[in-house]
Amino acid sequence: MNTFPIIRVITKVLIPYILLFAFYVQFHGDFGPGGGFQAGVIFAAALILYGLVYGLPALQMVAPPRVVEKLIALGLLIYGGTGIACMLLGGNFLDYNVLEHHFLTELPAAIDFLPGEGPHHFLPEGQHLGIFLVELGVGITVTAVMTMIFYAFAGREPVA
Amino acid sequence: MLVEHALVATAVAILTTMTLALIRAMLGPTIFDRVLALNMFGTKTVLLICVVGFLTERTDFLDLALLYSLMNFIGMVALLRFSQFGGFGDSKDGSPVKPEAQG
Amino acid sequence: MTMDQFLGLYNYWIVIFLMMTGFYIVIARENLIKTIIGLNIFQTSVFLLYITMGKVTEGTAPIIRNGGGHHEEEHGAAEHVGHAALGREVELGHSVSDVSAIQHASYLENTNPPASPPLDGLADATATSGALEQNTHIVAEYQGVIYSNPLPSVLMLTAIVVGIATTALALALIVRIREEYGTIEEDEIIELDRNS
Amino acid sequence: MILFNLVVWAFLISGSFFSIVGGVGIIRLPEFYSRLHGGGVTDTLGAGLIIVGLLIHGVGGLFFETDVSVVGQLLTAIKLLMILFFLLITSPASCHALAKSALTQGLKPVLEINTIDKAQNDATEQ
Amino acid sequence: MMNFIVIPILLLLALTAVTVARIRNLWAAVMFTGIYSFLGASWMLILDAPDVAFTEAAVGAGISTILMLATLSLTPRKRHQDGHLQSDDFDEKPRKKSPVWPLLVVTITGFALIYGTFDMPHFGSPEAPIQVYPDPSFISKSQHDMHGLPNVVTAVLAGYRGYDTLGETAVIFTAGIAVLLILRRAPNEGLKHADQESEVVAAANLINQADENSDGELTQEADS
Repeated sequence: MNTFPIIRVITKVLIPYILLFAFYVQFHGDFGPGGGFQAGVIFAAALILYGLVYGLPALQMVAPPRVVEKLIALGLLIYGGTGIACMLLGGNFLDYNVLEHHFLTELPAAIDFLPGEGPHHFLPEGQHLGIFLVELGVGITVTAVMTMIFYAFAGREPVA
Repeated sequence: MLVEHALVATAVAILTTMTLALIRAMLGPTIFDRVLALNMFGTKTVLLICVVGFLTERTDFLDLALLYSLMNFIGMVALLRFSQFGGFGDSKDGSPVKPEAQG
Repeated sequence: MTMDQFLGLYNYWIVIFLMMTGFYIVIARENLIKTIIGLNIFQTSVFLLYITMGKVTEGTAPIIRNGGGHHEEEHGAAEHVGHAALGREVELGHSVSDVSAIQHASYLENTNPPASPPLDGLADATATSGALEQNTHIVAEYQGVIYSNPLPSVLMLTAIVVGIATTALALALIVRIREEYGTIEEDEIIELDRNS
Repeated sequence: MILFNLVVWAFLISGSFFSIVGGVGIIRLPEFYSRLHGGGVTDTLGAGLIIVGLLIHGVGGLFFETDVSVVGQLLTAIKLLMILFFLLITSPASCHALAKSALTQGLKPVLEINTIDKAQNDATEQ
Repeated sequence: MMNFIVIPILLLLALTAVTVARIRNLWAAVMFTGIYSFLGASWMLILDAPDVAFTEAAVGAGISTILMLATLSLTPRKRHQDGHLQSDDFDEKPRKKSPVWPLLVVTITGFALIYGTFDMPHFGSPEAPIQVYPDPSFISKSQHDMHGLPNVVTAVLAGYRGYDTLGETAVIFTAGIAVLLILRRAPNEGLKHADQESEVVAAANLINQADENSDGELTQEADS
């Protein structure tokens, strides 16, 4: 698309917003529509848009296939690891209640401006923390799989 | 004269426009006519989502409209890309350019 | 057939029509990509069928709506629940400050066997929201708002993403078939197989 | 209140009007480059007017209704503005790219009225 | 009031599906699939499933279209000398079979299904089995269990049905790996690779001779 300077500029303007929107969907998924699956697809769509406009080599410099490959497995590992962590902490597999108040969830006193008593928590409930981690894993896997599929199709040389 | 009536009227108008765009997409004749109709159809869907969101008073669903407009653009770029170059071979217009090379 | 019956079922009929269109494409067309497109249409209409079933009249989307700025409200609800749990702890005679005991107790509470009859569930709900008492029929209701059923959404949500993954797999196979056979028309492929 | 609703009505109805006009244009106009105009009208003017109408409606809730959350309404307004931003950026860009792509692939604009019928026949025969 | 919006959307959906079935140009068919996804997602939004609409819009109209276009660009019917493609290279082959039998099968199946709908609960009925069976109060229960997580869909997806979602993620993982396995290497690269090891070449020769349906090109490659 070298002959379309306007599309190139517009894409350059839009991509940060798309990535931001993907993060919003990922982390706001507990409160509104959204979640790991959707965020993963949107993130991958942003990367694919970059690849469509600037060409595959440029995209592969941004997201090297070697790294994306590993992310496929990493997401699933985060998901399963959350379950294992629950087991190690004494609960059942994927029983998020035992994650409660275990991991860095306490708000430091210096920035604790919330009304009410005592130290507050970033993620007050184990359920919220567990769902957050699980959705993160799903998001990473979906992003990586979609990007990798795109690489596989786009990198294919057409035969006669 | 409730605003709801205006919203329903707007939704019906948008749906009419969507129908017209769909007819153009079916008629063709060139591929560019179809892509133009698709682009217009996508924009109208975004508007329809906005109006329906206000009509059902769940305006937090405007995220969806945002997503639709993004997907519309991405689909549009993909259609252009494949209709112009027939794939990823950038060979016709020179070697692939680094992102820094052009604004 | 009255108008009411018609309007009560026309959604299903449209969905069946879409489904049959997809089915027709799959069995009548010989181009492999067209077949995949037909399968996609069939798949989407199945999603629509499930989603149609989950809708309740007068219901709204299963995302709990809060009147005010929703974060504070939701916080309040959470704290309310937390306090209730604490109260139960005190009754049980545990030390309130012992966090692990609370966790253990709430864990026990949350893993109560769900086999209790639906009436118990109703009683629970009335205890928390107090909205279901005057309701004649059973619908999913919370704080006076009726919500559509979220279960079809959940099932279809994962089905869509799995669907695109399997579609990608099918398309990859088609690319390979094109490379080996030089065509993606079913009858030509069968012909080549016979002749070889 | 009534005045406010009237303003909302005016925006929504004029937006609908331009939207339908563009729709009719995309059907009736004779060849691709003139149809671009129809698409352009709906995508920018029609969409813009409708979204501005919704914006006024949403912001008006702050003044005339009691049980409205300020944060929610502001969030709605911001989202609407972002949608407007996206639409106003992407639609003209796509239209431009489409026209340029058509031109480079050899689809010639028809410059004389008399030849339009002939051009249309050619296009349908393809 | 919503009927004014829903009925046209449904009619447009039906129109789009019929167009996809009729149109011969695969390029346009893929485009109409995108339109179909947009319309379906709009209807899902009206049916109170914003999460599904979100996913369908992102997947069906975005990624799916792009993947199909990529596949199309790799599988044209013919390719011109300079590698240039025109949109009519993507037409389906005109078919010889008459469409009567498929139409008959489809019509019979469709009417059987429509006959089945007469026993179904009416649209939106609160007494429908799906609304009463598992436990109608589980929305409020989820608010208790999940400490006030507003999105019940997420709560069910990642909380109650966490095992299931783990399985789905594994399916996506597997499908991604499978696509990579199929498309990673260039055509016939495996055989070229095998050239370096004589044993493998011998094995490939044996297989190729035994397997009589192997086409000439493959055998040639392995022999050389």
